[in-house]
Amino acid sequence: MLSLIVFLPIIAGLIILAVPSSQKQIIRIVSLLAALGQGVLAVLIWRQYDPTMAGIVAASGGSPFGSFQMIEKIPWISLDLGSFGPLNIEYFLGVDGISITMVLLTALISAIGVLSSWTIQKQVKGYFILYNLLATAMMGCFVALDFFLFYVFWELMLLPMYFLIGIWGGPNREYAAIKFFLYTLFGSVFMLLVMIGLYFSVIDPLTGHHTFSLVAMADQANYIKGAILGPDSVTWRYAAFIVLFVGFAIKVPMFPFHTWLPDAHVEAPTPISVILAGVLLKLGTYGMMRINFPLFPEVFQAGMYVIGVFGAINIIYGAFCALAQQDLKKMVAYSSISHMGYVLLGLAAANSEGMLGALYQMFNHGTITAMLFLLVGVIYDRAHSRQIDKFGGLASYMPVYTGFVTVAWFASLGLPGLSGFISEAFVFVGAFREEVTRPIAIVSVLGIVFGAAYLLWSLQRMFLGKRKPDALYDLEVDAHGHEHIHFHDWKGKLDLDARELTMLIPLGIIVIALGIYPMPVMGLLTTSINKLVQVLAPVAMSAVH
Amino acid sequence: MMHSLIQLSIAVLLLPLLSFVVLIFFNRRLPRGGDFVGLGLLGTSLAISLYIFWNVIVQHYDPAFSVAWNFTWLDFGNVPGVGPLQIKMGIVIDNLTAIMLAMVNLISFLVHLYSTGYMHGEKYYGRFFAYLGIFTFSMFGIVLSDNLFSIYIFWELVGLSSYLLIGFYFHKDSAADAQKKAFLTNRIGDIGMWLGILILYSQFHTFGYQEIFDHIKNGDFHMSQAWLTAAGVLLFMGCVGKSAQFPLHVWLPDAMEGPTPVSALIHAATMVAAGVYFVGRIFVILTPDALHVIAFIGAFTAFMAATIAITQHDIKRVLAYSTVSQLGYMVLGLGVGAYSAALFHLLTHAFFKACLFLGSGAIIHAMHHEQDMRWMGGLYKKMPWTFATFMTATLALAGLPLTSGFLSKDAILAGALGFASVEGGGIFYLIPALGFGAAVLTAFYMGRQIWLVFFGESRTHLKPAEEHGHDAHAAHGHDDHHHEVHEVAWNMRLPLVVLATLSVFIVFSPDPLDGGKGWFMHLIQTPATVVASTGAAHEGAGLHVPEAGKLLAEAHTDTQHVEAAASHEAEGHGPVFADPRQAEIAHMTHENHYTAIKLSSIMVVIGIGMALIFYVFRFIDPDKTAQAIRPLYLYSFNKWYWDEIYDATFIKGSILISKILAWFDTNIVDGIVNGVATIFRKFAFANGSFDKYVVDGLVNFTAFTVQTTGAVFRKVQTGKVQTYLVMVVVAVLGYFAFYLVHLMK
Amino acid sequence: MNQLTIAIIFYIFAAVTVLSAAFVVFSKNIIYSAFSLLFTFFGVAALYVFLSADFIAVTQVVVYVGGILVLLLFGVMFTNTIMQTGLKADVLHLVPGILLTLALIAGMLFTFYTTGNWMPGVMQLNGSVVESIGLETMSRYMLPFEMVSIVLLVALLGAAYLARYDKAQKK
Amino acid sequence: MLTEQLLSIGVNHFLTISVILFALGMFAVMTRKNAIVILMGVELILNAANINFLTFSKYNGGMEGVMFSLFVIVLAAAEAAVALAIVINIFKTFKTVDVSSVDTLKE
Repeated sequence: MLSLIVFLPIIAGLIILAVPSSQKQIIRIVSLLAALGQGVLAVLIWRQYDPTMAGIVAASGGSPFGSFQMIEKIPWISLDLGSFGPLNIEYFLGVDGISITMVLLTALISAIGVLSSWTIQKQVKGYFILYNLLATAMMGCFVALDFFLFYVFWELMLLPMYFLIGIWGGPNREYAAIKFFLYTLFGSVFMLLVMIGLYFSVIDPLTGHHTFSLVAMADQANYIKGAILGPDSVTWRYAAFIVLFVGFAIKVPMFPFHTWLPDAHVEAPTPISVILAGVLLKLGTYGMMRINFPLFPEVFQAGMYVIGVFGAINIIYGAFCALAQQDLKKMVAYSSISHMGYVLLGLAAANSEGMLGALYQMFNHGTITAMLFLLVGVIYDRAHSRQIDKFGGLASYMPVYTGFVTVAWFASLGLPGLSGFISEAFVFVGAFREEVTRPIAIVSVLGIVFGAAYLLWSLQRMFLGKRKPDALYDLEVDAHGHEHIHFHDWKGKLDLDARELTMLIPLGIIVIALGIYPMPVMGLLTTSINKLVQVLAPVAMSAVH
Repeated sequence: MMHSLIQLSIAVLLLPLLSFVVLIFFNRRLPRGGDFVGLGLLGTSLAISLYIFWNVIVQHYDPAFSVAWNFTWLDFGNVPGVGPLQIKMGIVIDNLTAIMLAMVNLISFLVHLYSTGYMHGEKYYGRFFAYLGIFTFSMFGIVLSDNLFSIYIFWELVGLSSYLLIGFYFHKDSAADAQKKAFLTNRIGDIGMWLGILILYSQFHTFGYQEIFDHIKNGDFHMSQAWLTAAGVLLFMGCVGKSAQFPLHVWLPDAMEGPTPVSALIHAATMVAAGVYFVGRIFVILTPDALHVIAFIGAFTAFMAATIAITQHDIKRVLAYSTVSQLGYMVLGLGVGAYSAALFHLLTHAFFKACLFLGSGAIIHAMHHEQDMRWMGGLYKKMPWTFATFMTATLALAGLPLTSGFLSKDAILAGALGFASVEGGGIFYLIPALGFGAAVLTAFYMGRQIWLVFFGESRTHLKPAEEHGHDAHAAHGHDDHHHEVHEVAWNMRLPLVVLATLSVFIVFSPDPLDGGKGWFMHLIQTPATVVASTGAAHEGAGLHVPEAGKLLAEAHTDTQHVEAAASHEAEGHGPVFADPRQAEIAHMTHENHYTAIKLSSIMVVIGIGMALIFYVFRFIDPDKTAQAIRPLYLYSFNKWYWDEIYDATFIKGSILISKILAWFDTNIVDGIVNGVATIFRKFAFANGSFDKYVVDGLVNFTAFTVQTTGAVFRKVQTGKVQTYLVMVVVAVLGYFAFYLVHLMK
Repeated sequence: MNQLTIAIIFYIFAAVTVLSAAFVVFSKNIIYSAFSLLFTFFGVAALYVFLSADFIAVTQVVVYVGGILVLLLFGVMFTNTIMQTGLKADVLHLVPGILLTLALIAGMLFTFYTTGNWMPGVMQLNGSVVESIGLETMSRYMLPFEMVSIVLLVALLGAAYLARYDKAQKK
Repeated sequence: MLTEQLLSIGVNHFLTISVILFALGMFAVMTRKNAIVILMGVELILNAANINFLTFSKYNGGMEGVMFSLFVIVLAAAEAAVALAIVINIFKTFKTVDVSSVDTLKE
């Protein structure tokens, strides 16, 4: 099942490979079918999933795979390295509460991405092959339970992203692509080192050999005394944690390592921006929750405060930078930096509310930001520019579009009744509950105001008021005194057309529904999160009272 | 099993939402923009909430009445360190809820009715009713919700609907600015409120009022008392934002950019009062320190706003500032512990202020969107209905006897006096002083307004031509030629009449001088505080408790007090409080009741007298006076320059910071990155081939990081198989060397 | 034949092999290296005989000398720019190359001799292996044998295809 | 003793020769520009490998080495054919057989 959902896009990619590149429509439809198939499978998995099983670590006594579900575990590579002993890497998939939400998100966003790729005209075949490769890699990352496998998917994701930005991107695409590539590779190189270090310090209780299995790694009992990352080599464990954290933080992206994001977003085509913000950023925080924190809980407890501080910096700093942007897409990019800061803050709290808020925020940020980028794409298609000051008064002429923008913008600024609010709220609830992170939470609350500030300001400048004198669209008044506008060389429908609506409406519904009643998603999380909190932070339990 | 009232209240809650959903999607397809949908649904819910009112208030006439219901909204499972954790949402219906529900629903319905006339011919006519729908829904939510989380949700939702409605004429830049300003200012208040909620949650892991109160009562609050005070003040910040208290009052006057019915509904009667309602809800957890803060802010706001109101020209701005001032009264009332008085004022004010706004709307409508009072005048014979109702409401606002306003305002002032005397005078007498000062000013500016608008001769022709019609907005159907000013149609007149009737004393109390005899004061009684005001935690208490005791002592000595106390019981002025401080205040309030009546009546008379002197008999020419005290005049006319100050500091400041940070981001942070990249290039140039230099740079970079010699690696980058082969051989040799060394050992 | 003569013959062939191989590698003229490669192959074939793998030796002579070498010579003739291109590559010059090679030889020999002395096993191949090769080919190594034949076929076809006279280029 | 060693032809002798052959072939492949010489180097290397195979199979008994060397020879033939074809194509395209000048892939 999981293998199917992971490799379905690849299969589609192979089919596309066989399709002559002139048959653009067929290619598109094939990949759309693959994406929809993924969606269906995701829903099936969701239905089969039993939210009462925790996952995270090996269930004490119970199944050796930990209480993960839909396990697929077969030996993949096993070599005899002579004096090093056998190297056995497993093809090990499984889901728990943390990954299943991400699986749902990924399936959703991939489908949306395919739809929004419909307008790509340049080298359609190559584009969709790469796109499907990317889809597989993302899905794989979220279900892989073997560190090596995870790493493979992680790297596999890098390649198509590089080309998708570097070939189908905007004017400055090579720069952006290289930057993205360098940054992420930089992170993953260290991840590789840590991975090997972990391999040699963990013994799988089942086989008695070294293992890459994350489930085994997440259980501190399996670490060998005196091994490089064994329980007693404190220094190395700290180093490993930090290095690993940086590796993931680059993907998040966390404050000092965030500069690839705006460039990548500004240059990337709309669907890729959607994927990037919708799913790829989540991989960073997901990696932290799945690998970084559970494997080094004691280091994490020591580092909670620092992580929280970085989260706060992300929130405030991102909001301020967004406030200053003239390019709408860049503003949205910075806004997602700010929003990922909430995730970091929630993780730093290391209690159920915070973690739950963080994970829920990951999901919501996925949907909301996807919406934001789609909407930015819509206006960019029409005006071929994203300069906020070059519009004004659009609300009078594109009411439907304005409606969606309003929903998305308000969701993003955390308006109650829309999903963004609940996650942010519980991030704060969690962060405030801990003495450690309380001051950080108090500071970060400012982010709410500035978030509202830049969003409302851009909303006003683009949609409210009157047409700016140097606006990018022409205004004409017909005989009846009705005003009409049209963009230069835009032949399509002025307001949202059917394709754009089919992309936006589902997202909008999800955003609103999850804002009103979040249990459908939260219910999946709670058990796993509580378990994770137990693994992570015994201190969290003593912190209250 | 749900109580039938609960089911009904849920219906009341959801009907406006339904109206919103229907109208927002179908307003273009429905005839008349679907206003009948809004009206119909609101009418239904009005009927229901009146039934609830009847049931709660009239049938069980019981101060302690309360029905509650809740359901599990979020289930966090078994949270480590907390145990099973669930977030509940729920509804609580008590007297206050029932009254608020009826009030909000009534005014909302009247405004719907009124808008069918006022907004007629607007381009987004249907959308207007949709917005009214969602506003009403969220307002009901605030009134009904039984926990801090849901009230926060609806709190922000009313913010949203206010945002939408202020910006209803979004093509006007002023409106767009105003709506943004309103939302952001409220947001600032809200984060304070949110932090307050967090403080309480972090202790009790629940949002429900009742649980929190019980926990505090049982002394489960494990942080220092200062945190509790902070929680109180922070929660009050929410009210500061919503109810436009100083320092966040600046948004309300600008909010008058919205259509007048909106100003009446949201920015006079209901939403702005929500802040007061909320503070009332959490009244019991407020520590004396927190109450002092609240009292001072309220008093200051009341006074400041009144001083601003006396010099404004725009008819709606005058009313806006008077609203701020009146809200200040209510907050003051809460601060001084005159809980029921404050909420009483909330109710009465809602009616007469809504009446005033709708009246001013009628005038503006009739004057074709002329809002400047300088160009009005002599309307009383042209618009008799409007005049009559406006007059009644004005008197109520000014607080003349026989009006509802008198009862409530007097109760508040009495409370203020009592409070001051209990707190031991000194600085605390400032509060009633400011209160009375505001009373004078209120009477004055209302008198001024009445005169400028209704009396004298019409001054429309005086209006300078270039300003002419400059307020009229393009989307509105009316052209700006002057027709004859005429009385408005029935659908706009009826609300005025209803509201005016509700501003008469008899509705609330049989005794025109004492609201305490009325049903309201009986049903809404000051709840006993749950925080221990004595003890080390609250140093202020340490001071005043002894003298409170002394007061009690002498009070008991004089016999006249005893029957006072008896009558006090008889009149049902609430229980005798366990908490000495509250008991004292309640007692002294009663003592000061008649003083307050006398004083406030005098003040009102003074105020109206001044108005007459200035504007009616023209003993003193207002303009000359203005010239004489120009700096003061300007200071008041420019609203104490708050906007300018905020703009210079916060707005400009944050934009500046954002610019700096953006620069920092692109030049420093990114600069470092690019700097590293250029270092890569330096290595890479050695390899000759240009287009792959960054990649080579990366390879070299990794190579250098693993400390292999640069020279060999430059060779590597020739793309020749042979080179790689050489590398392999070298590596093999390396292995041999290693092996050799191995053997040596 | 006594041990001595065997030794002498062995050394002769060894010398032939090595020296000619060296000449192949070091000669400036590609024709010469091609021809001296011939001797190398012969020498190696002889060594095969010493290793009592007569069939292999024959195959060696037939395939290498008869096939590969001829191919090589054709290649040389065909790309008749022999004199023009200096043989030395710019990657690694002669001296470092030689040094590297010597180092390689030294390293490998060193390893050979230090990783234990190579005791001849109890039973050794003696006499001709032709028969056993036949048996093995038809029994154990059936599949590889077929595979190899297919590979060879494909390779030759591919070679022919690659090297065929291409009109498109001439135009 | 030494003479004894020298006279009794054993594993080491063959190994030594194969080593030398291998090294020479390696040298050719590493240093030569001319594709054909490189090919020759490859052949040398293959021969060296063969010698090893046969040596061990002789002194160890068993036919594996023999069979394998057989296959090696066949594959060598195939390889040579294809390689030469490629070289000729390269020559057709670039008018040279200098491998170091054939680096179009770089751009």
